[in-house]
Amino acid sequence: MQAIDYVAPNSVDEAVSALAAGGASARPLGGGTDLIAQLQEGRSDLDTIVDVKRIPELTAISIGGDGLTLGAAASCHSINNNQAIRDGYPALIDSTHLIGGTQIQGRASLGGNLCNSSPAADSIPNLIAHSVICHIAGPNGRRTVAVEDFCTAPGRNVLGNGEFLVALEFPVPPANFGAAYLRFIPRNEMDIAVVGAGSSVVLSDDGQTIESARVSLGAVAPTPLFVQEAGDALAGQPVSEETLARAAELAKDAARPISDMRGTIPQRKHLSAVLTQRTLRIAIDRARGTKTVDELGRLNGHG
Amino acid sequence: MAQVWIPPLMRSLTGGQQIVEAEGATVREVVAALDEFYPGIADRIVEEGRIRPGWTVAVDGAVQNRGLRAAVGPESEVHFVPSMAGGQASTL
Amino acid sequence: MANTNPNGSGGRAANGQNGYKVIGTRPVRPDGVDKVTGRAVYAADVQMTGLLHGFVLRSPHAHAYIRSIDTSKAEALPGVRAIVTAADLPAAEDKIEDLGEGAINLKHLSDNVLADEKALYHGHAVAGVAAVNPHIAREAAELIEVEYELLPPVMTVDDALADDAPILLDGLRTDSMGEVGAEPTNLASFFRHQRGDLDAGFAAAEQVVDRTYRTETVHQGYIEPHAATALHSADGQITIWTSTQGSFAVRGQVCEILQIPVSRLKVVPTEIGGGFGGKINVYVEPVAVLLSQKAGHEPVKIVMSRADVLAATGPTSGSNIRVKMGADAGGKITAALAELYYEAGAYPGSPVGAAANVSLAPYALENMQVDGYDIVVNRPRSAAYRAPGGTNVAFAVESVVDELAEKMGMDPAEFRILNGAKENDRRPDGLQYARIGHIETVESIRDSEHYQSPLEGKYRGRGIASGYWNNWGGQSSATAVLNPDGTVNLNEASTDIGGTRASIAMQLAEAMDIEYEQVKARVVDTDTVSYNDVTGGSRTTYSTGLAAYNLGQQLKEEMKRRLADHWDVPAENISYEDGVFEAGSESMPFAEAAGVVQRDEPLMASSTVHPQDFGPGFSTQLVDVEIDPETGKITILRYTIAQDVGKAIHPSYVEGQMQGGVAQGIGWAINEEYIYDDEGHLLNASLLDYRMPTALDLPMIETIMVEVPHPAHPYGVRGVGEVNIVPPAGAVANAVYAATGVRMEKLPISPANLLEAMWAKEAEAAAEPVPGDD
Amino acid sequence: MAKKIAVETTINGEETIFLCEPRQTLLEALRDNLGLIGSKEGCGNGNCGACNVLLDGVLVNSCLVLSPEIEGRDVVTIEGIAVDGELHPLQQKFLEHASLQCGICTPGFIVSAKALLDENPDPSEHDARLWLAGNLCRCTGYDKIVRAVLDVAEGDA
Repeated sequence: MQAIDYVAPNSVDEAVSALAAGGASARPLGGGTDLIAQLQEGRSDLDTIVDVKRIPELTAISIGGDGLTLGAAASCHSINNNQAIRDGYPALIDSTHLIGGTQIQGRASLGGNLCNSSPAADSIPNLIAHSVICHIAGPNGRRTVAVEDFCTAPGRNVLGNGEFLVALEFPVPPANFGAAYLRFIPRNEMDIAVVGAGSSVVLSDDGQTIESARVSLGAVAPTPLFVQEAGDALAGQPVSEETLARAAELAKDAARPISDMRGTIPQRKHLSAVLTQRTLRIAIDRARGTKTVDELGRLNGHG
Repeated sequence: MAQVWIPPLMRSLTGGQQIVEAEGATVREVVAALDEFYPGIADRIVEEGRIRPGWTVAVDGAVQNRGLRAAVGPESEVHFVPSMAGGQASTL
Repeated sequence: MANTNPNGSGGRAANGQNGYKVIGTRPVRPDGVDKVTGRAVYAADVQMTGLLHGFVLRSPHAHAYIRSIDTSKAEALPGVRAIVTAADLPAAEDKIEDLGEGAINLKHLSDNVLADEKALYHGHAVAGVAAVNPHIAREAAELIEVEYELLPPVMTVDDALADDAPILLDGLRTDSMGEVGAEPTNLASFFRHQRGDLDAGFAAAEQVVDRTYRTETVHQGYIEPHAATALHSADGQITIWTSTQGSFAVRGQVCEILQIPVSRLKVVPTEIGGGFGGKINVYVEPVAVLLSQKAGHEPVKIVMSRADVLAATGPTSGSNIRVKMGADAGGKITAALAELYYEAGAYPGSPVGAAANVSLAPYALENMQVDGYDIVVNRPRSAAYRAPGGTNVAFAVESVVDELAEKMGMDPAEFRILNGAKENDRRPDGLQYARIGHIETVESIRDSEHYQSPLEGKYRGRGIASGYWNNWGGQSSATAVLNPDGTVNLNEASTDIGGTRASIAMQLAEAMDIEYEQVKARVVDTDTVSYNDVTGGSRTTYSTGLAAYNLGQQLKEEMKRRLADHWDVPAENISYEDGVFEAGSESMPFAEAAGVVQRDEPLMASSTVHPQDFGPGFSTQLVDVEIDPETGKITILRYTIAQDVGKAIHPSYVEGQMQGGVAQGIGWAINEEYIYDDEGHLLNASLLDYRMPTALDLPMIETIMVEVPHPAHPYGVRGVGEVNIVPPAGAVANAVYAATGVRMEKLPISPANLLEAMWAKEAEAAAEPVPGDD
Repeated sequence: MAKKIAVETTINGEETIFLCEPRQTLLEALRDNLGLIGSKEGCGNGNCGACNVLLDGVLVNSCLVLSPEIEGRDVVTIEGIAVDGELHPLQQKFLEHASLQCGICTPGFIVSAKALLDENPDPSEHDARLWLAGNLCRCTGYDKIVRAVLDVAEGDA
């Protein structure tokens, strides 16, 4: 690893200054599970590491009437152990429980997962399904970006020089809301998604009609893909396997994967449909209150 | 006389015979006896006074550490086979 | 005969089996506490004053001439102490020597350690750097400028044997059992086992199955990366501390590569974090020695990164295998043919010879032929991996056997029993079997609760497969020192990877009729005992155990002789039972006698052995799988292994070997593979993308220890380490067929590969005319 | 050569100050600067678990923590698992069940298993396998490891 300077600011303003001073060769450090691995392998050429975990706002978790706000560096472990999140946002746990193994979850954060901006990131389709708003701080103050607009290319995103992600804001879920994230991997753990799918639905009060839906895919495009047409096709439709299959086909059509060592184009196209349909089923069950977070291990092929 | 199993790739030297008989109290003597009937076979089996590296001799089912010096009985069965050291076969 | 209980009891409890007191118990190993507390010293843990850190620069290309190496910028970096390249190695002779595990060409051995004219694989070592810390060493390596002239990569059997294939090694000629070809080639050797009349055999068959298979390169996957520290002292004496399966194998190789006499080199084996055959060849050791010498005789430690381990060490061969088998109306196999094409990596020496021996070994065959081809390709030089070559070929053979049994309408276990090899049958190389336990392993599986229980549910299937491994004897040396308090220090040189200090000490304790706790076993360096072969070939508990048995006999006899003198009675009057010496009215417990017999003269014993009558091992395995038809993913529902273990000295460690081999075999079967791009770059050199099984990928692995004692060992020991990895891929493939109707013809049976095969089958079914009522 | 900084921290209950370069990972500092060799490097990028330690009680890969990050925090390594010279029940059960062969992964497994039992004293076999999935073992096939962990869990109940 190349020599680096390490700074650990205590406030957002200090962090902005440190990052601005370091310029392009400075980078915020959250859980470090991507960044330190990249440094170790010589894949990242940085001079300054700005550890943002000493800034209270960055690791705070606040959940209440106005929704959920996650500090960008809050660890998956702290999310997994938060009963209010498990109750209120069970689908979120789908992601935080399968990013890396247990010890990765001890450090890895959703903010880091988002900022690493891998097309295969396990949280981003889920964040899109949840209509998350990204709070960004930088030399010009604060701004917000819809999560589906955050990533711009593999490993790239909207963060400008000196900017960093402060928090993720989850709007209060409407009534009869349900969501789910599934990924496909060859092993049962410790793997990068071949395809990931995050879906959410809002059902009618009787649970029979899909009022609105959001569908998102990972690892099938240069960025996590928000498949708006699939959600649109579900809106106003009765809950049925045919409806879900149609949405799944639209997701498959939207997917434009490459073949690489983790998967082939036909496999990824096919899995886009399979996982979309499976996540929609779970999201509907959750919207109806019939599936709990504790089943998620099995849902993700851990059974 | 000892029964010597001829490795398939040397059977051109024995006119295609799979098993031939040869006299000898040691592998060295057996090889010498073979070479009288089937000239050239000793060169294929022996290199620098030892069994060719990567190959070994088995007498009566057991691989012989003593190589050419191993004893051969009147009814013995002699094979020349690729040696298996440590589980990994040497392949010439 | 069968033991499936994992719970053990320590110490010396009479277990009622054959009257053994220590053998068959489950004591804690002598190195156990150090290993659960983090105190055990592995190779990377070695620390010493003045320690420098080494790093090895590796080729980014699969096949290239090295035109020049400029180290000037690297040398100028502060903190750099030495840089070496192939130019620092003595010229090696292009000749074959028996070193470590089998015959090795010295030029190839040397070139693999530091590439000379050519880089032959992505990851091939090119230069070594020593610096004051590992970060600077790595930075310096990046400053070394190497000029390469790229050549087309030759990545597979088919590439290598193509008419216009680029030639990897200029001097290579095909050796067909002593007959050497004239033309440059990538086919290093060809051999054949053949007996009976193949054509007549196939003509007599009612059903014939003829299929071709492909398996990918896989790695041993030990969790400890290679690491070594070398000190080249100012007086010329050299010491290497390293993680190895054989300290004498390291000594032999390093001395040949550096052309130094063995008396100048001491190899100290540290604790070893797994090997499975991959820690026999030297990689960083000679480089560390050269760096130490050049850096002013300071010690140099080189610890490989995981990426380097995967790119440059140990993998075992990918292979193309054809198997053809026929059976008559009664279900008897009438003829069998196997053609084995194994990728050796950059230098000759794939395990195709061993594979040939495994291939048809479980079956009694009158008409058979096995052809073996050893082929060089631009991949890392292959190394032994647990029953080298066996898993590949058993996948192919057991798939064909399963298909043949199905065609004959026979239960696959009964088919194996009908055709199974027994005592006096012949193995593929023609040698006759002594007493073997193959049939017993099949019967144990057939009679198991697992086999007898129904497996219900769609996309679920059950598969069975058998496997053979010849095991090995090899040379062992050990000494035993009798302490005056009745304990024994056992010094042996077989690296302990899975508890062999315990299993060897137990045999000494049994032989001497003392408690296990009275024997203190330790692994010593190459200056302390005589030559000792590697821990490999399933030989350690067998051969080094035999040496320990001999030590026990020697000590006992000498104690009797000295006690006879002490009591002034004839030696033949002395008896020794239950730990007590007796002669008439005289009696003395062992511990007291140990003091008495050493009042005038100390007592120690030494033993060297080279047994050549080693008992082969067989295993039969049963697996239930479930397939997700939408994703092609396999879940292993249940797994049972039966293995002929001869006699289980320490049953827990025997079970551990069985379970570990199965786990590796499952990984090989379903996910492990080297993935290269078109230019020959290894893409998945990490434990993220080289997917070994996690705890979540496996069920409990049920073990049935079948004990058919090996007649040529005093305790009936057969090697137990390897045969367990032979059947899993075949068993899983057969289970996948039962679940999906798809016969997989390649490994791994990864989700992508299985999904593709299921799609192909669907497409085929759709294309076929519907069976009509015409 | 890069400048070193002082890090003040608590390791295995002892307050410690050590010097390190910021680029040194916690794993490197533990092993090379502090002589705590029990944490092992199997992969260097968080995929094998051999270097696992507890950081403020939370299981982490020490290869993916920079040394300066532990300023003021609490680290427990394998060397801190046995208390007052008495083996932890997990260490004892690993020995009894023969849950180790080569032993290189064992420290990581024991630290991980301790973290599991701290959070979930009565895990199912599935819970244990899921929790331990980030710890690779190549020797045992996990069977005897999982049995040891479950045995300790039952022992606690």
